[in-house]
Amino acid sequence: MSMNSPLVAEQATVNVIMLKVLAALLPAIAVYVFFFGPAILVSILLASVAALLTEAAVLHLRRYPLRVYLLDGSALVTAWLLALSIPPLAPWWLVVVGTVFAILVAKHLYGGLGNNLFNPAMVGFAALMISFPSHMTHWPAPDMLAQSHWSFTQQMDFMFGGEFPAGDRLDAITMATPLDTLKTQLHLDREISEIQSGKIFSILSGKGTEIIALFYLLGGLFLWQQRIISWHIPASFLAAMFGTAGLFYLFDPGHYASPMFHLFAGGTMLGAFFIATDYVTSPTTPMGKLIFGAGIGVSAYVIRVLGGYPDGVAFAVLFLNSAVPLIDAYTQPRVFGHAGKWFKGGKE
Amino acid sequence: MENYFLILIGTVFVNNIVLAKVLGLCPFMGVSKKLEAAIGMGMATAFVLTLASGASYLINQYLLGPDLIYLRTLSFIIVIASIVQFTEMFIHKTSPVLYQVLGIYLPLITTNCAVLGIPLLNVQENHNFIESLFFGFGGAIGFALVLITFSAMRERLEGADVPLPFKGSAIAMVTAGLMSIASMGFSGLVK
Amino acid sequence: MLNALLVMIGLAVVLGAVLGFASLKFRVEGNPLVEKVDAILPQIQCGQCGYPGCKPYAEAISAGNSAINLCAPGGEAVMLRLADLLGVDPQPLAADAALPKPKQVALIDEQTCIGCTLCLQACPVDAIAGAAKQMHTIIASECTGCELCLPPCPVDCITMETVDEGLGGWKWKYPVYPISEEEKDTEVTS
Amino acid sequence: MRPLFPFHGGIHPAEHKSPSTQHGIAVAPLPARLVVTLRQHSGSPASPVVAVGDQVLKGQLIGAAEGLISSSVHAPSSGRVVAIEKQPAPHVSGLPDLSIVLETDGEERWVERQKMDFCNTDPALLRQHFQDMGVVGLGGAVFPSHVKLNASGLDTLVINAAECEPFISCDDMLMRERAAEVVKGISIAQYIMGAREVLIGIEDNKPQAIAAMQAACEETGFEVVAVPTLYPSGSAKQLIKLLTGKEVTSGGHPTQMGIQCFNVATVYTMHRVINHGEPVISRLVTLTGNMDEPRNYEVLIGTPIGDLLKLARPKADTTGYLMGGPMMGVPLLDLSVPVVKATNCIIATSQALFPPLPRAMPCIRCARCAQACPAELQPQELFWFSKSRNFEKAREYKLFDCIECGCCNYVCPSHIPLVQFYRFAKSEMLAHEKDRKAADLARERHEFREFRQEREKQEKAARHAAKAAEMAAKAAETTAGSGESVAGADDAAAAKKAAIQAAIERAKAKKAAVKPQNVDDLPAEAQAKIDEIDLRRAQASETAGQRVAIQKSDEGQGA
Repeated sequence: MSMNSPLVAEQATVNVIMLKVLAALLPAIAVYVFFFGPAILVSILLASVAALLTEAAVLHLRRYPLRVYLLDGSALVTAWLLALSIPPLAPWWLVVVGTVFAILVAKHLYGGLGNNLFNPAMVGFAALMISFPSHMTHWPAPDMLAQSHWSFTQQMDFMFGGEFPAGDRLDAITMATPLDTLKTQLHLDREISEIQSGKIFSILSGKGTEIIALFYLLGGLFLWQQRIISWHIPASFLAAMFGTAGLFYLFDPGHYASPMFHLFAGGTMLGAFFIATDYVTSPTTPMGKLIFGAGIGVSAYVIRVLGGYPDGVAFAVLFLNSAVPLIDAYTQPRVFGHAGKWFKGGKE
Repeated sequence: MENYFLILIGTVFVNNIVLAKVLGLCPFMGVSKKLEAAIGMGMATAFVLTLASGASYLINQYLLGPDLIYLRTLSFIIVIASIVQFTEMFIHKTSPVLYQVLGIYLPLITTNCAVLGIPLLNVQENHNFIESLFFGFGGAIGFALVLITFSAMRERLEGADVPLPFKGSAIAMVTAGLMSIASMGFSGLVK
Repeated sequence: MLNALLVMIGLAVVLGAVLGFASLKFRVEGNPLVEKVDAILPQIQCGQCGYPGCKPYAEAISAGNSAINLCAPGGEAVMLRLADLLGVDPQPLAADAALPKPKQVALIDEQTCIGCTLCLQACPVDAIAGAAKQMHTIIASECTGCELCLPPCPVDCITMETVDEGLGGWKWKYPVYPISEEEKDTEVTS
Repeated sequence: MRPLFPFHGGIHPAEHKSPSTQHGIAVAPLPARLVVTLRQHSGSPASPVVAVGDQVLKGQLIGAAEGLISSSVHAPSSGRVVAIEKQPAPHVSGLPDLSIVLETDGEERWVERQKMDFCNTDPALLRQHFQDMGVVGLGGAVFPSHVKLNASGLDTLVINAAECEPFISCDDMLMRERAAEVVKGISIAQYIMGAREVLIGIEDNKPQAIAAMQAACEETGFEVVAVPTLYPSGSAKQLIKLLTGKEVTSGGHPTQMGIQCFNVATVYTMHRVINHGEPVISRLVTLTGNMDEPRNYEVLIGTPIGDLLKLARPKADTTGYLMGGPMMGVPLLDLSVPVVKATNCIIATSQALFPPLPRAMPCIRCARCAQACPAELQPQELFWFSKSRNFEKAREYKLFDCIECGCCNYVCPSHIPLVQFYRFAKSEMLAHEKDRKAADLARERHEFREFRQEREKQEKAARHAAKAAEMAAKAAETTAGSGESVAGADDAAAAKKAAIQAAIERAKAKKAAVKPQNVDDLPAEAQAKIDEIDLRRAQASETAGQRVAIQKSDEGQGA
């Protein structure tokens, strides 16, 4: 053992941090199961196994110690976030392809933990979104709204074999998400209030989904309380999303949904507390974090409302990921004993 | 006014010249190893592009007219080459290090397909003079923005534990691809 | 046809005039880059690069006439710094290039020296003191260790001695630590 | 209550201070051998002024300061000089350093001690006196105090008694037991620097020391300030910020803003020097950690640490020893190294006190280090650049403002040896700086040589021209005889060649004759020979120096 100082340290480790992140997701997953059935658990399991196997294969190729890196928990976080981002009844290979792509391309081509530039889960999601758009939009309806109820084995048959129960159609159990509904209906020149009277909508955003979002928020607060994430990114993300949505809402409430709806719809909460706060792919300076979060908030809103995709969080995160090194370079805080506020790109 | 704004947003984010149209990859890969060089290159290209789209519009409209369409590419190239030459002399005088760092890529702005592409697209889309300037400027800003963020990423990557076969240009290409995926989120935003 | 010719000629004249003006206005005297390159070179003045000294080599690099991997004493570090300054790809050092050596100074065996002054003439930094028919000595603090005085000596009385800098020359090593408990021998050396 | 100005970051590791404060300060017995290292302070090492075999008295000057940033060393006890040679030193490199070895006679005979009436002495003389008496900062940095005292009309004199590192308690005990003397020392520093205000910063985990100091400071106007226990409040810059709200500029001195900071143990030695005439020959050392009897001892400088440890009796399961605290201390690889002026604490380590750190993982950029950094740096970036040897970038991100306090290392969940990376990068950059200076010198000399050659060529040409003119004139006088002169020149050349050849032969013969002698060297004879060569070399380099001077003056004329 090296005797060079310092010889004492806090006992925190990387895998404890990662395990806490996973723990913070558990309540939301429980609620997810309550509203949408246990299929999501299978998705999560699939993604976890695929992520660990891919990681193990790469580590083996690079002759890195397997046990240490597999146990760090980072691959599991990626897997869980990806599984939670894609429709639970998607075919099994969709989850697997996305996870393998995320771990292989976005994480290990860059050198593994700590070296990647883009959030692996979101890279996997975006790749799936671009390659298999139709599979990515078949979201199941919440249990109370679905026209027919499939048993767990029926769901598994569908996920693994693509077989419907006799006489049933996919439409019977799926439904457009609130965001999607809003977008398509607005194109049909209907007013927001009229659309939101639809049965999928609820007080905040969508039935079921809003409760899950609430639990993501609670999980995020737990992480904040545990000092695993700082408040900067979630706060500026949500504030920017709220602000932008608010502006549009004030401008034309007939065609733009309320800011509260946007906070609890789609991937906003999951993105703000679990995805955008990924250490490796977010800025490290407080000012940088604020810029980063605000950038995601604005772009996510712009993409989900004005762009072509149903939700914008994933793309917004990736887009701002690419700006992280630049943001870091230009938001360096003042160093003790130096004049001036920030030094730009290393020069005063 | 809204039209100009849309052109600007469109060229910077949605139809980004590098990420969406995949033009101008030579300087994009070549001058992105250092942030400072990328900023210099971005500024030089922005200057050339804006000037070139304005000048080429004037030439196309008033000098060539409908009769001499076949001279379009030729005369555009001459104008671009002169502007590049001018920029090169200017940079050589004002910042010798930047001149050396940009090296061969500075005169190669001439053959940057983005620089010729934008004036030709201007003609194709029947932009008026102001629109042409905005289109050129927007394209240049888009190029510079992507180049600068990309170079900052590459600087970070220098310390990364990238597997040997992917070190250097390979991982840079992967990164450019992922940036392109990210920018696809904006598709459908304008036009 | 005539129109076309006129247009092209007109363009050429106007642009030519602009460029001509610019070339006068932005004329660059000398090459300020030489200084920057010269500052990187180790100034051993050994001539192993094939140029008569560090400055001529710097000039050749700045003019783009020479590879950046020729400086043997500077080794990889200097090559990388040059590559960084000039924004070019690093070039591997020649296979027969000497490995970086610890700092050395020449030492004259004063028993053997005949005072021929040949080494005085060879020394690029005037670090040898002495006069004709007197024994010479090396001013160690100014010797660059270039070895240029070795070949001219007719009696082979000059040897290279490695300098022991003691505590003053001690450096911290690159930290090496095991990346796992069970694999102590696999170590991250980046 | 004085307002405090907290510095950024900081950590609070377990203190472990109480074991060593259970008993009062004890005096360590006189060892048989004392090893006085000549490099006990930052700056250039002292040069020995005694010879092997000399008898020295306690407190006698044995190593004199060399230059401004240097300090003297004194014999810690009376006895005989037995060696002046390289001895193991408590340096992290484990490299030996030049030291004077004394054999004590047990009589403790003092040199004549001269007290001073400092109030009526010129501060400049006092500063000189401190250098001669070996007063250096005893907080750990051992910077010569006379340099730091060189300012006047100060606003604030900060006395650093924070003692923020875990385990160490020597300053605490000093203040508890010798508060009055410490205060006398403070008065001396205050007088020299003309300080308007004196603030004594003590961490609030030392209530007894605070009480003692407050009692001693009554009627002096000095203010004892209890500061929160937060490592590294004992770092001078951080303590100044904490007490005054002012930040010492990077690369600047606190005196530029009217502040100076001294360690409490340093001002105590100032008191001993002025009021007792005693040079710095002892200091308090905390012996603690995995020991049966942890305690503070007054120890003579030069006492071998191995001897000292016997007093505190390390336990059987001790894994190693550390000089200084666990955050910034130096591992002791060899227990024969002596106590030096920087030795404030010796810790015996064990598995229980210092559990092995979890394995290092890649940096995940969590930026906990940035939150803990008291210098407000971005340690994760500095690590990234140091790891990939990107030193230019590391410099841009202000690596040299890093105080190596280890806070980043302490909080890192990946347990990366961050400080080691910074030390590595700094030492590489300093070495590079040194190379660059050498290169600049070489460039200058090379350019001068080229200039000289050019000038000589011109002079030669001028001489030739003059000679040719003369010859032409001669030739005009006597047309015959020119052939003869050419032949004469040939003869001269041939003669010269022969002479060189003869010299070479002689040299070869001499070499052959000399060689065997060197092989079967008798030590005394060899020593004599080496001395002779050294002497000659010294003379030669002297002439060389003169030659350089001549060249320089030539250059002046040439330009």
